[in-house]
Amino acid sequence: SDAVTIDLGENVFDGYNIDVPSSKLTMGREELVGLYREMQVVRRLEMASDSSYKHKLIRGFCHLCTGQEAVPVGVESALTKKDAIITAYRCHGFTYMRGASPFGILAELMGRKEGVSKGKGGSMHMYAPNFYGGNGIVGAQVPLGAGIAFAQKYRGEEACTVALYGDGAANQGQVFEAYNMAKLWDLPVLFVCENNKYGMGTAAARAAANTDYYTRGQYIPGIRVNGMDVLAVRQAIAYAREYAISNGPMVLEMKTYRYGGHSMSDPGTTYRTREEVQHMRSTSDPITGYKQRLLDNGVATEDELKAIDKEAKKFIDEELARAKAIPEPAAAELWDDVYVAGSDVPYLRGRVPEETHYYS
Amino acid sequence: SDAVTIDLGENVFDGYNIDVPSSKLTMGREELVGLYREMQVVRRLEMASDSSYKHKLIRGFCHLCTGQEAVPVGVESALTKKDAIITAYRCHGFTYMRGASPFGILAELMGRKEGVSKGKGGSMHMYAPNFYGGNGIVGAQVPLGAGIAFAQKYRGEEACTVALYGDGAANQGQVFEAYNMAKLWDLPVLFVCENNKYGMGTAAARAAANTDYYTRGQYIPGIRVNGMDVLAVRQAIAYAREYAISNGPMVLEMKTYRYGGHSMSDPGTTYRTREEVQHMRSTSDPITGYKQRLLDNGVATEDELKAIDKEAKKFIDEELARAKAIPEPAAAELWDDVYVAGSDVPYLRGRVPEETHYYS
Amino acid sequence: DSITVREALNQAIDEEMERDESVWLLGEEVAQYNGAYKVSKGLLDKYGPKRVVDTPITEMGFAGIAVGAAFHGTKPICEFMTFNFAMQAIDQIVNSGAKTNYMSGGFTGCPIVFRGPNGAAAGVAAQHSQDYASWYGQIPGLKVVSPYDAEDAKGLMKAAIRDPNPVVVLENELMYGVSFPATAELASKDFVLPFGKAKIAREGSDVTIATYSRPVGFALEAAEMLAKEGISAEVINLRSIRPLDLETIVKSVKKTNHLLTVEQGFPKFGMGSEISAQIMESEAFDYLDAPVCRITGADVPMPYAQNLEALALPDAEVIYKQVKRVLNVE
Amino acid sequence: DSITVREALNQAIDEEMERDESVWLLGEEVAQYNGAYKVSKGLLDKYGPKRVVDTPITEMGFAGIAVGAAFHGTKPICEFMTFNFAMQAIDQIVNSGAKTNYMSGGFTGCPIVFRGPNGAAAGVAAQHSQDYASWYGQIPGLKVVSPYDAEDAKGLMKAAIRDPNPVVVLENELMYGVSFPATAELASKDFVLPFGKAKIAREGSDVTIATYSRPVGFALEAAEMLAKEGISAEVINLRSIRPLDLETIVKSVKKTNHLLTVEQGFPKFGMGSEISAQIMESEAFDYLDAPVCRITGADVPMPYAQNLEALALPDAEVIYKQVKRVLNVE
Ligand SMILES: Cc1ncc(C[n+]2csc(CCOP(=O)(O)OP(=O)(O)O)c2C)c(N)n1
Ligand SMILES: Cc1ncc(C[n+]2csc(CCOP(=O)(O)OP(=O)(O)O)c2C)c(N)n1
Ligand SMILES: [Mg+2]
Ligand SMILES: [Mg+2]
Repeated sequence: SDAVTIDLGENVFDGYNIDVPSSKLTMGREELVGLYREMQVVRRLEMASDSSYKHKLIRGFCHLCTGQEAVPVGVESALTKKDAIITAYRCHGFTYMRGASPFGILAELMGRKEGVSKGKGGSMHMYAPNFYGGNGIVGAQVPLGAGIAFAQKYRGEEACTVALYGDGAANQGQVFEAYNMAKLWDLPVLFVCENNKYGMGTAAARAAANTDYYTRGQYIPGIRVNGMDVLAVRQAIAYAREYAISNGPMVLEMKTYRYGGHSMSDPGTTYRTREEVQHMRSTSDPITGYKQRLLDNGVATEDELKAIDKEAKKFIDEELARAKAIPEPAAAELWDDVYVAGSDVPYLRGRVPEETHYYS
Repeated sequence: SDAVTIDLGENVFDGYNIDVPSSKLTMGREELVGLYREMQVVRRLEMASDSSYKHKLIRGFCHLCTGQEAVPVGVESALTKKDAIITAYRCHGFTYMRGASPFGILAELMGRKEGVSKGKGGSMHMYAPNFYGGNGIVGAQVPLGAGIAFAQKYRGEEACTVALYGDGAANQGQVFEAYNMAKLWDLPVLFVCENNKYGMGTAAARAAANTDYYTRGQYIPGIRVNGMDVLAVRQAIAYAREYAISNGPMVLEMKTYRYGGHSMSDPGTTYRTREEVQHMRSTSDPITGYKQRLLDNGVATEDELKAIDKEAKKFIDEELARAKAIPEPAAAELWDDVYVAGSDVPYLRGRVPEETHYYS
Repeated sequence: DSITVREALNQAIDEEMERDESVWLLGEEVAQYNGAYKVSKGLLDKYGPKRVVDTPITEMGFAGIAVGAAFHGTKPICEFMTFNFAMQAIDQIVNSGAKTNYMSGGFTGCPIVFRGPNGAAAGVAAQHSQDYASWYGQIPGLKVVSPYDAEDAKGLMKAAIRDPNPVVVLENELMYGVSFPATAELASKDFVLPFGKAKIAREGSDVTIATYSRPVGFALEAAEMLAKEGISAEVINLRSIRPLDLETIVKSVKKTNHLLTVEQGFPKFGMGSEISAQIMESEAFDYLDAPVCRITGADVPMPYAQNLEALALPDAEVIYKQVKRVLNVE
Repeated sequence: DSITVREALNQAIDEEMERDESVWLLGEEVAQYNGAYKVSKGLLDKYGPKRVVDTPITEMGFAGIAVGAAFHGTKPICEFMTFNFAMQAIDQIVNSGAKTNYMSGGFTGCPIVFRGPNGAAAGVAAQHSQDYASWYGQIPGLKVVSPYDAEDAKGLMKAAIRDPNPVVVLENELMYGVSFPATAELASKDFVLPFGKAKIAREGSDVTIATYSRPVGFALEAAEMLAKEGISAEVINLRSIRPLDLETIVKSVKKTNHLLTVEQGFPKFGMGSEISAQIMESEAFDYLDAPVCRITGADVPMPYAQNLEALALPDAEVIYKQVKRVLNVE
């Protein structure tokens, strides 16, 4: 048959007040290879963002997830399209996994009219069906995610929401407020902390008195996951999803790492050593590691995977070329979407009275 | 000798990641009787507030601590004047214990010029040396308290700060933010939750997924205290104070009860039964219980204590009479204290341009 | 027959919850306690705990939850016990609530109502007395209304709930218990007032007084006093802070040639400032026989003492006197 | 010789920390990282971790801690990485910081500085671009300043630190790297600018442009362009938002008979609105040959796309054109 059973190995999960998921999982070959492809696409997408930024095609803040690809890919692979996701500004990978095209994402990054947010959001504010951004205020997305879960329950959907936040964000008070209400009301929400060891230039332990993020729900069970292993992420989220839909919230910690700086303006080397980054790259890379696993388990051959690599590169190159070719939004779009179309106010003022825009 | 050793009995403390204080304590007779006197004064003060409110001498929000007297009295008795206290709006007892006169407190409640805040603060905003209010925004006083502790440490004071908050306030995110920084920076702060079972009309368990407030620092040790026992409060705070000054924060929960409504406009009977209130009064009253203890331990006689009761009543009656007799603030005081005197702005606008006030 | 502002708000919420399953209410004490100020009385009984939800005292968190729930196909009514406490949640209101539709190029809407008492009550001092009309009124993406009477309360609340955008409804605690005529029109389940339309609360020809919320009553009182002296004041109840109905003010000023604004908030960057500036930019400018005069709260934190508080807040007397000053009478 | 705004701020903080042991700095990334925008560069090395304190990302909490520490005999400088994030902490700034001295009848003072970049940077979209000058400027108990150049930065920052009241310093990220002449006066350890005094950045006789922060530069540019066409514009750098130096504007208007205001914030309830209203109430009113004209950011959340962002923010060109429109030239 097509199904392969894979042993994730030991210590891939730690549980807090709950049993950990099984370390064995069975998946179809195609699906297994698909995860590889998606991680490559996400990485290539971030590489394209990086170079476009350096070519000044992208402005402002731009936060890449290079190194963390296993999280968006693993999370998505465990969800249905009815489930929802919300995250912070480091959102390109999630936006893509939720169904946006690299073209739409790159166009958004370049502030073009066919960007996923029509060029109005930029790197930090991207959306897709049941993907609620792309949020710029650290921590604010966590209650928002609990609210989406509230609505899922309210509407009787058999679905959960994954609310992602960083190790830095985990200290925000509103995260604890969200934990509390989610537990009181049994909301189907997974609080997922992407612990990449740093919040900007601050090492986790300098910002948090408790760096076991999976225990921080206190009265909410938690699981710590090797976030550099896409299958571990998938397995944990699948397990937690079931739990959340019938029981309520869970807190998950994904141990991961970002290779680049916090954003494009941060070299990322003043608060950690180059060796540390190099070490993570060589020992824990989610793509390399997964490649080896596929080879070891006979799921794919080196050549097949190389072909995928190439294909991913080509795909992103083409998407980037297309994105570069489209124009900026029309000037009139400045006025769209301040209010939902059809419920606009009579007029809005521009920079000078003469620029006042009248809605029909 | 004058010293009496008292056994607080069993189950008066529960510890979380820390040993509980000894249940035996030794104190001088005079001091023991003093605590009784103070609790009586605080109760009489609140009774005077209650009746003055009903006579429309006091306006707006007014939150009484009747039933909770053991907390302000016990806390103060374990501190030095160099230690600091901050609390929420239910602050009359603390204001008095920190050294303000009932006259000043009652005058403030009636909005008179010799009130402790010159009539500008009212019931919720009273201050005294090393007492930082009387704060109206639920939870906001908790980081403020951690900040006072920060300053104590910064200035090299051998002192701690007691930051009090209710069971309702305990859910506020900024409380968790304060816990975290206090622990990271080893601030000498005691986070003291006065768990009186309700936040306004909401029973603790309806608002909190974890009602063991003394455990909610998670990585901070905690102690639960019978907050209806003034000696238990004293013992716990004395113990915690030592700990805090050398080690950093502690979380304490004082189990207590308010007899009255949340504020003067709340009858306090829609969300709890009259029986519950009556039961607490008859089984757990801090004053009655303490009276019995003094009698049982031969610290004072029934007559002595009755004399104190009378004296307390008389004292408050006189203070109230004096407070009633003073006038409102002068109209010109409207403009004082917006800025620190001597650093004022040139002028401030009144309700109409003609009322603009010019600072010399 | 009469109806209080509280009843009008309650009716509006009740009718809209009945009409639309996706409408729900959350906030501190809104359910079992029937509302701190009883605005939500009876709603828990009628709609159950799924749709009337008591929250812990965690404004930022529950405002965020409400906004998230609005993103995903429900229409929350988020009560703040007062808007002073919403200051803890203002980031969620502004950055998550008001801006997401725009940032997403229209992909993610946020149909939500933030409501509660705003501005000064009586004797509650500085932390409980702020008027946030101008702060919210400044934010593109929000609509902001502030009812005065029962008609406003019902019509604006219903409009707010039906609107697909985030709407801030700034009520006034001291108005909750005030009664107004209960007309048949008002009783209708479709009594909805439009955004951005002010109401001429009293017609007049000598001077225009533009105001909102509780001071509309003071202005009407003042107009009554002035009428006795032969001065005819037109009182405009603005109702809507954003969008603002400048047209109605302009039209009135063209007739009266005099304008005063009244609000209880701090004087700077307030409604009066904005109206004055807009009038100066408008055609009404040439019709003014005197500068626009702003009547506001005093520029001090709200004091507790009754006499000081009175000096910090405009009332009918202050308006009456100021109108005469502006008209140069006596 | 030249000095950047960043260096000027750094110098001001450094000198004041040297001068007064009770001054300390806290915020996200202020210590080990030397500041997200490097304003605090070198201070950790010089003053150590006791006085330069990295905080977790918990704005409400650390602002509260800072205010508490200000109550108890220290003088914190509380950096917000940007003022957009301070919206999470605004309750602590306003309700605890600004109001306590008044509520306590002068018993509990709060000498603190809240500082950080305010308003729009480049390409950072709606949640990172708000201008809070009018919100803070509305609050009695706060003083609010907004520097333009290195001189302002140093002089106002030092004034803020020395002041016994809570002071909000609204900086601008895009100005940090801009260089200005390094005069001997500026180098002095006692170079302190007074609150509430605007500066005539350029003298002129035909029109007055009143502005603050980065747009001062745009106004100067516009004035240069106008000068070439024989139009003499006076540019006022307001410096202080609260108190506001109306006198200097009035004096200028009496001379030029024309006033434009420029800001990058939302148009409603902004600096322009307030100035326009105050001018209307002042003696300058009679000297105006045209209505006060407000140039502002557009009334939309800040869009990301470069072309749209440009349409949302005034620059020299917009000012130049508007001045001519106001003067009715061409
Ligand atoms: C409320 C708030 N404070 C500060 C910032 C600035 N900021 C943006 S990202 C960031 C670090 C967040 O770190 P973490 O949560 O660990 O996420 P990561 O960047 O590592 O993915 C900071 C401080 C912000 N955007 N919002
Ligand atoms: C931020 C904020 N939200 C709401 C309120 C209104 N409020 C005042 S007291 C209170 C209940 C607080 O309960 P708890 O913390 O248990 O203290 P207790 O009154 O029992 O002493 C509420 C909801 C407020 N003052 N501040
Ligand atoms: Mg991180
Ligand atoms: Mg309580």
